[in-house]
Amino acid sequence: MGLVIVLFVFITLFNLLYKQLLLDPGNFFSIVTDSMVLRSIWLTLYASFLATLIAVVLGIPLAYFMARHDFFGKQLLEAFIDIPIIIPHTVAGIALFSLLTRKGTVGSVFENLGIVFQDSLWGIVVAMLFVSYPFFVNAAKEGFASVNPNLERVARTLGASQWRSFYNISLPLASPHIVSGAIMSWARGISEFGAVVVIAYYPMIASTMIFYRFNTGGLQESQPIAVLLILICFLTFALFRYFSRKRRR
Amino acid sequence: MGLVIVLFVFITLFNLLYKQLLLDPGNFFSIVTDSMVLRSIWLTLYASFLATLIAVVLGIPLAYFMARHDFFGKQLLEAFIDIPIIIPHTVAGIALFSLLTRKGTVGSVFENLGIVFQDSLWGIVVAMLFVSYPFFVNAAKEGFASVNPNLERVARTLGASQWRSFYNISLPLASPHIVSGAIMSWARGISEFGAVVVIAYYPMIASTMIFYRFNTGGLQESQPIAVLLILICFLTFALFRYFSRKRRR
Amino acid sequence: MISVTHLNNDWDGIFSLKDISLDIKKGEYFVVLGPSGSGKTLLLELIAGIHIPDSGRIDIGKKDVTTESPEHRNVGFLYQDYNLFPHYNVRKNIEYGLRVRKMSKEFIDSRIKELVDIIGIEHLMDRDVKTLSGGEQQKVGLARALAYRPDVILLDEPFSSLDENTKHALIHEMKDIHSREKATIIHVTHSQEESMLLADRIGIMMEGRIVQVGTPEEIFYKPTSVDVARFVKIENVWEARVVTRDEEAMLLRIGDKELVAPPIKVQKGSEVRVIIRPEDIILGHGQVTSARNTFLGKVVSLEKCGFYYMVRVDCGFPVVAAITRRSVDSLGLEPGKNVEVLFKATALHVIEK
Amino acid sequence: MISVTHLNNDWDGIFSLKDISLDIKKGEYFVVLGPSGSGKTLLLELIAGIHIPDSGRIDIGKKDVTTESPEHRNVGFLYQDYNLFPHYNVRKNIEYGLRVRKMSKEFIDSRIKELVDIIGIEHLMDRDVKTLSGGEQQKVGLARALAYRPDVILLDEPFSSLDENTKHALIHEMKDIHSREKATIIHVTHSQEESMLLADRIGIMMEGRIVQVGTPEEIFYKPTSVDVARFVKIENVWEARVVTRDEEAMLLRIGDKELVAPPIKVQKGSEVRVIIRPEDIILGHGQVTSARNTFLGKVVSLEKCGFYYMVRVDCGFPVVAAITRRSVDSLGLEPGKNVEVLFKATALHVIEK
Repeated sequence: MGLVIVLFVFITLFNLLYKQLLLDPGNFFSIVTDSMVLRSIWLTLYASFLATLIAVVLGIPLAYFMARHDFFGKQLLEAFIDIPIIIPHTVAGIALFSLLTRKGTVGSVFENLGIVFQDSLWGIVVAMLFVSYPFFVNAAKEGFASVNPNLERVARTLGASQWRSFYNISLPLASPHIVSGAIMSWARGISEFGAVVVIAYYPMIASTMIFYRFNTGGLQESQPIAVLLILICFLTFALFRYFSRKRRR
Repeated sequence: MGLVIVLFVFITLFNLLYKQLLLDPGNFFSIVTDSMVLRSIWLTLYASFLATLIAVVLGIPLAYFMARHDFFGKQLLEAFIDIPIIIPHTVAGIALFSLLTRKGTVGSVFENLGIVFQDSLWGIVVAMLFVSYPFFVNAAKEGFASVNPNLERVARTLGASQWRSFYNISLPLASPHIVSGAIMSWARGISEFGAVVVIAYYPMIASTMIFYRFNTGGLQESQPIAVLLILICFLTFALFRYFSRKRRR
Repeated sequence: MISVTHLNNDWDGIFSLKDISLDIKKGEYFVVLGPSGSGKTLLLELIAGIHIPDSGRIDIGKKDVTTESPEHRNVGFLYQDYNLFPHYNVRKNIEYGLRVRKMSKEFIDSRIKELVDIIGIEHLMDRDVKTLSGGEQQKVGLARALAYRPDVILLDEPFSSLDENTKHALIHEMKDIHSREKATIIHVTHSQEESMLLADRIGIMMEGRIVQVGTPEEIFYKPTSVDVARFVKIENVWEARVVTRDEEAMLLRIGDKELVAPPIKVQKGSEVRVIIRPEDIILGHGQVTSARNTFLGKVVSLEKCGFYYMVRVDCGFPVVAAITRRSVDSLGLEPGKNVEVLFKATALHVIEK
Repeated sequence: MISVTHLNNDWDGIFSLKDISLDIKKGEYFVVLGPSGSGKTLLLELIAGIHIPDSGRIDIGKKDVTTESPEHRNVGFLYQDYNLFPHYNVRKNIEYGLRVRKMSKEFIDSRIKELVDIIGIEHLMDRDVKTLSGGEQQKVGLARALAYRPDVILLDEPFSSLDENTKHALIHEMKDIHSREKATIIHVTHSQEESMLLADRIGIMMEGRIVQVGTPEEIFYKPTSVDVARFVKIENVWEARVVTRDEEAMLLRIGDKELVAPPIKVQKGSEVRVIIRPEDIILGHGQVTSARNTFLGKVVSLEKCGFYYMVRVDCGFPVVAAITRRSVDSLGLEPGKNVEVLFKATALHVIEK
């Protein structure tokens, strides 16, 4: 019975891939080789990569600290980290735009530094970071939590400093979770539309491009881009599954 | 260092709430009492509830089966269940629209049954179901997996049938996971924009309403709705945290 | 009562059971004793119906239940970690089997009262199971399995998660509960101590096979193979040759020594193995004794082992004797000293090679 | 070598240590013996520096390390589940402490070779630690902790996750390794057997306090309190009154019976407790003996306990004697029969009430 739902996903995607790749490959290739489309896809992958990089650098210390310590307000902090998952995407966009618009308090500070968010790469990166970092932090936290703290304690008694025991023991043992969290966060960034479209309609990321083409040219023009994105996502996802499986062993 | 990111979320949301609720409450109340806005919010909550209901009914048997059995192709099935999480939202919208449009194979079958997806409640529900059910199935699966199968075996030796041991033992013990999975799935439905907007721009759900107001009236008209939605999400989220905490105990 | 016939099961190639046949009598306390990984839990799960065997047959009462589902077998199962239902209190756990069977309220109450008295858990009845200690959990699990008077109770290492003192107390209670409830019990364990204290009969299980079945006396004093002897920690296993044999005794030769043993059915000249427990060997200095086998030896080593000493003596063949601290003191034993080694012919157990 | 002075620590109110003082000598094998939940692991973690005590002081060598971090204490720690680094092979695990200390390649190689010979794990060196059995893991964990010759090795229940046979083999190896490595060891356990076989000295820990420190002989034969006597399973604890007392002996009265015991410093007329191990009690029929304490009693019950019997005799006061199967047979003991109970005055241990 539950398979109905899986079948539904399968048919939905198969229907699209079949139509494009087998019934009308000519149209597919002409549209996906359009340089505007390719540029938007490249921008999406690149912006999401930057967002993930920031999430990894800022997230690892936070995840490690939260996995190892109990403190007053920890649950509140966990709640705060999860908030972006459940906030409607356009709401997140409005919130970010309100803060970072050139007229806003924070936005004007950044403008003086030469960084503009509205309709720019940085706006896209910030929107993607906002919606994707909880996925990274939670995965990394789970990774560190799965490492028995006694292993680090033993390393300490063996003569390793706190930093060294982290670097030799916890980090490598948590790395499958960290890598799969980073891929998840990257994929989440690629999939975002609502938050990005509010803060930066231009330059167009792939989701926006699909939406734009759908509104101007209907399915005919939007389906090929959708198919290309699905193929890219499958690739990322295969990577993700590979690391998840490794993690479970 | 990692707190930068949490601070960023906090400031983003606080900035928005502060502006609307304290600096300009008059505008806030006039806009959020607008009947179009209220109708769109009600529609969002209702459609997401329907999507969650379908996910629960179809998802519990699937989750239970997957938690209890190892079979050939299980990992492929798990991958299929997770796909909607990583597919870009507008892509999901395009895929669903291609399948369910009145001219499509499946869409025309449903049209004969009197069910139309394009620009209708059912389109919204299907889009929400597509993006939210993996959250439910994964949570429920984790819930069933956390119940020691020996408990059911003991119940069987004590004379309970397979169905009764499921109903007496596994279901109640997994229920905190199931409830929090359902809330998560509901919240995910509420937050969706990209998939819904492609298949059903009308009737407008809250995300679409915000996007529309943002494009026509700028921040002035979109911020109040965003604030209202944030407040609703916080409420759902508080519920979610409550059940998660209960689960951990 | 319970009979298992030519049972075979292969479980992921890790554990497997090979041609297991057993007959367990009504009211018997039967212990399956074997090292970990020998397939003991799997045997219980097959009897309970949690898995179905590849081949062979299982009868409970007079009914063939080989492919019957667990709820129709009327067995009670207690896993190693007891598996109480965590969302029920103690009373609801114990009542579960009776409620499922739709017994009347009166019957349930009177049966529970009776059980609770026997097992001594009246004070626990309204407790949350998460607050119970290991020993308390075990008692509640046992009560739950006994409640509906199953034809057989299956116990999977019931003492292995308890600390030493709790274990000893509960072993004695288990014996009492068994006799008061007149239950048929199959108990699997790797602990010789448990099997010795509890079993009416013991089946030794090694690598998926039952290699010997007998009373504790037979198992621990008369193992039928060297493997079993090793497992029950008999180090005195000597290779010998039969010199003469009549109705009453055999004369055996080990190296250049001769010893007298009870006769078994073998030819003169056959190779045999002689087995004797270290507790049955006496060390002394010129004592008057009825033992016909007396040898002079030299103490090789003394090893503390609990409150006793294991003394290794070389008398042409290696002998290990278990001696109390008192005897070690009064004989003044120490490595290098001479000592007399003696044992009764009847304490020897001879098996064919 | 290691000294712990007035250590106090409260750990979430669950485990707490109360005023612990201990002095452990260089090369000593010291066992902390106590029931589970008495705070033993916490004590080791305080010595290792994993937690900092609320008050008190810890010295290792001649250095006060009370608030020092673990990596500057030079201790070796082996947790109950060994905690080998799962992403390193056996060799890298063992080398870790030496590499962190930046020892030369030559030194590391020669030290590892030496250790591997002593512990007997040469064949394991290139194995993935996930493929090791429990016993093998324990050996590798021990080698890792010994590699850099720490001032003290801390062992937390090192045998509790092993099966019985592996355990016995490894206990003997542990003794050997201790003497060959000349290591100072603190070993915590709840097993009397381990402590008896391994300890130079034992500290009994109960509810966060060290209640008695002594040699195994002192602990098991001369407990200084009723609690310790109970813990080491001495049931013979009799309340008595001192009738007379001189340099050589005391005459004690239990009910209407009198017995002779070695003198302790108490007033005539004081209440005392008399303790004797069941192994030190002899049962007989009119034997000639040097025991000055002889009583006539009636057998109450016989209880099998391993290969021995615990015989309860009522001779006006309750006596438990541990007797071999041989003696039970030759005396024809059974409940209701009369028997003589005798024990040497020197086997009695008297403590003030």
